[in-house]
Amino acid sequence: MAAFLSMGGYAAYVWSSYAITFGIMILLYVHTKRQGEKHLRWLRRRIASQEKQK
Amino acid sequence: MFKLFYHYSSLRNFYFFSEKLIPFLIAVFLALIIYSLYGALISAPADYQQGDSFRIIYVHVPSAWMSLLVYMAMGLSAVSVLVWRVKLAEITLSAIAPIGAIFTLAALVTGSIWGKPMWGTWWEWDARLTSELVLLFLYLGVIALLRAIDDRRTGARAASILCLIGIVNIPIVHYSVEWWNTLHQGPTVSKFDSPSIHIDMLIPLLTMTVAFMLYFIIISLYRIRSAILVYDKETQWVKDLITSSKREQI
Amino acid sequence: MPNSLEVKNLSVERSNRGIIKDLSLSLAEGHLVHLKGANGSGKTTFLRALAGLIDPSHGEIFWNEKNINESTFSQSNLNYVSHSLGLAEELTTLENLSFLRTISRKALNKTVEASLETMNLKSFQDYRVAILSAGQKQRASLAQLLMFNCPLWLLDEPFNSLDAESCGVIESLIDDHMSNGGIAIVASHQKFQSSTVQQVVELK
Amino acid sequence: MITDTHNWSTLFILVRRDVLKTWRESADLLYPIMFFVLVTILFPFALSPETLVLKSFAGGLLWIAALLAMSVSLENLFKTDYSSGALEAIVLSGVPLLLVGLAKAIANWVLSGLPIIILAIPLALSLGIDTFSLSILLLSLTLGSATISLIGTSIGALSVGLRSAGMLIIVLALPFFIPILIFGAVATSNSQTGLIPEAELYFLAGLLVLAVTLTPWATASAIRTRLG
Repeated sequence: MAAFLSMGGYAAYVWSSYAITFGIMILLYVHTKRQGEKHLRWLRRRIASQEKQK
Repeated sequence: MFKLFYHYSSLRNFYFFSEKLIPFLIAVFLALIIYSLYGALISAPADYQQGDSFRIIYVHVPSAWMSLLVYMAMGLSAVSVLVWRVKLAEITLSAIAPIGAIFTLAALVTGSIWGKPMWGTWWEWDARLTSELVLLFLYLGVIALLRAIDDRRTGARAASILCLIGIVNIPIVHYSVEWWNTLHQGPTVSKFDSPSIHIDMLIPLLTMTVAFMLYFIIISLYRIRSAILVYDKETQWVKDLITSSKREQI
Repeated sequence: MPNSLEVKNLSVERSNRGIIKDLSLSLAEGHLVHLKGANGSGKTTFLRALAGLIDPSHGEIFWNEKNINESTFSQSNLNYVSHSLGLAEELTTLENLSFLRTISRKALNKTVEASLETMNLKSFQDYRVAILSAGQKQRASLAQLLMFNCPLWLLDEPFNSLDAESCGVIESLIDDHMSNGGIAIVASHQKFQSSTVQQVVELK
Repeated sequence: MITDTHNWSTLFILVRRDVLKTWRESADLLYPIMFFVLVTILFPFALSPETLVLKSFAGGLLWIAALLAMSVSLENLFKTDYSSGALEAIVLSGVPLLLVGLAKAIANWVLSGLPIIILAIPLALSLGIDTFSLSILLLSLTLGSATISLIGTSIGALSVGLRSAGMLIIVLALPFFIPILIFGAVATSNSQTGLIPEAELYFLAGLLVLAVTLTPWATASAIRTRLG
């Protein structure tokens, strides 16, 4: 297991590359989902307020 | 009359069509990503020259390929915005630009990390890395223009024009950077094409790329769907959808 | 074939806000429309959509049964005088108007000098637009109505910053235009006299 | 469509109007020129006064200065026409927008490209460039500056009327100017070593032809989009 983790001595480079790439991708996923929910809440509030005006 | 029908139905249809597609895509994506990671980190033999550091290729090359692929996808939607005035394309273009920028950034960072063990420097003015850097600025340009224009539709159309100018520019930048690179450093095989890539090394690379493509489709579907709801906020189908379901997320 | 302007449930969005919602209108020769509405009610947006400058988000506009947003359609049938007057500040009135007249693809009518004469701006011909007063600039821009021969007139607030006498000139211009079978849509806060009956369209 | 005489005369009239307009507001004329000279002068302070050192960088320095100076002049190509509504009047006059795009690019080249090329002569000599590579520099600058004007006009039309349009134009346009900079600077530095850089000059000419055919369309649809 230790050999696997050390990546033939290049552990820092290999693991940091993977961490950064997948990290950015996960961050984008989280941001997109949160953005979706924000839009949904905004739409819900907007329709609710329109309902009230009618 | 066709245009009117085509416009109205396409956004609504696309919304409900993609709803069924997403779970399937996520399942395939997860399976592929696990398989590719296993292939990349464990089953692929270490490179006789670079040792295990070559495993960075499995994140760097798919990201680089995806950064180009996403820009091509943006070019396609740019054409359909300007020529066929497709509303869905306007939304798609603004939705996928950040995804492309993310892939370009990942390709740049992993490229320079990979360079450190090989050339001893964090940044190497290698032709492919430099073209990738210029591509990042093309993405940032499109995103900056989209942000600068308030009206969503004019913004999408202006960004489409900029994107098409960018499409024409990518091969020119690539070739001129290649020319400039060979001029100053002599014709060396680019550091990233390891001459003969062993079949066991190649399979994870391809599956990882397909996994990245699925990731791109899933994220852009999420972004497009939420943009559709905002875009058609006045229409009845959106109002019914919002009020009817207690759904927390899209 | 008499000219006709047809607006079919037009709605236009500007910076993500619905400005015009489902407006329909049909005009034939000799129709004069007085477009009224508070600020921001979409008068200018409506005129710009009719002039083919803005793409409607829903609905269509037909001039003589041809959709004006098809790319083959050229705007040579209309005279649109907007509140941004279209005159370069650095150039003189004469330079601006003769420039617009020479490059224009529209049917020509009076010469620049004659148009300025009617607008009694003859003496200000060689003044740079920058130093003209608002009323003079407005009249210089309205001179385009005389220079070109267009069936459709779209006027955005033609009367503001005009004195009573100039308003009279403009009103008579509109009357002549209506009498020889033109169509005109005038967006204005003030009332204006006109020989033909005014169809009032109120924008909310 | 462009070939019939009426269009050529319209093109000439459009260019004459733009040049006359900017000539009246002569402050705008000075900005690219002063910017070009100032940036070039900065280099000796930053690097070193010896002509030997400056000579080796001269081609690159002048090209960077020229490129930045032209980018600066892109902002007010459309700005005053857009705010005064003159651009709208031109669009509504029915003149083909391809002509307007081309005319604006030519006017920009005449007002900022030409003066920069003329000024490059004394500046290049002061940086120690010999006459042969000076001629190559001027040729490459002529081809390159025309392409920069064409692409810059499209980008300028895209961002007219936006907040901080000046900066936005430079940020958007620079990636497209990189190939021109590469071939221009390389042509000059090669010529200093005695080589005749045909390849680079052919590329610059090729880029110019590509720009002339494509960018007017981009400028035309940019104008229509921004007015909408």
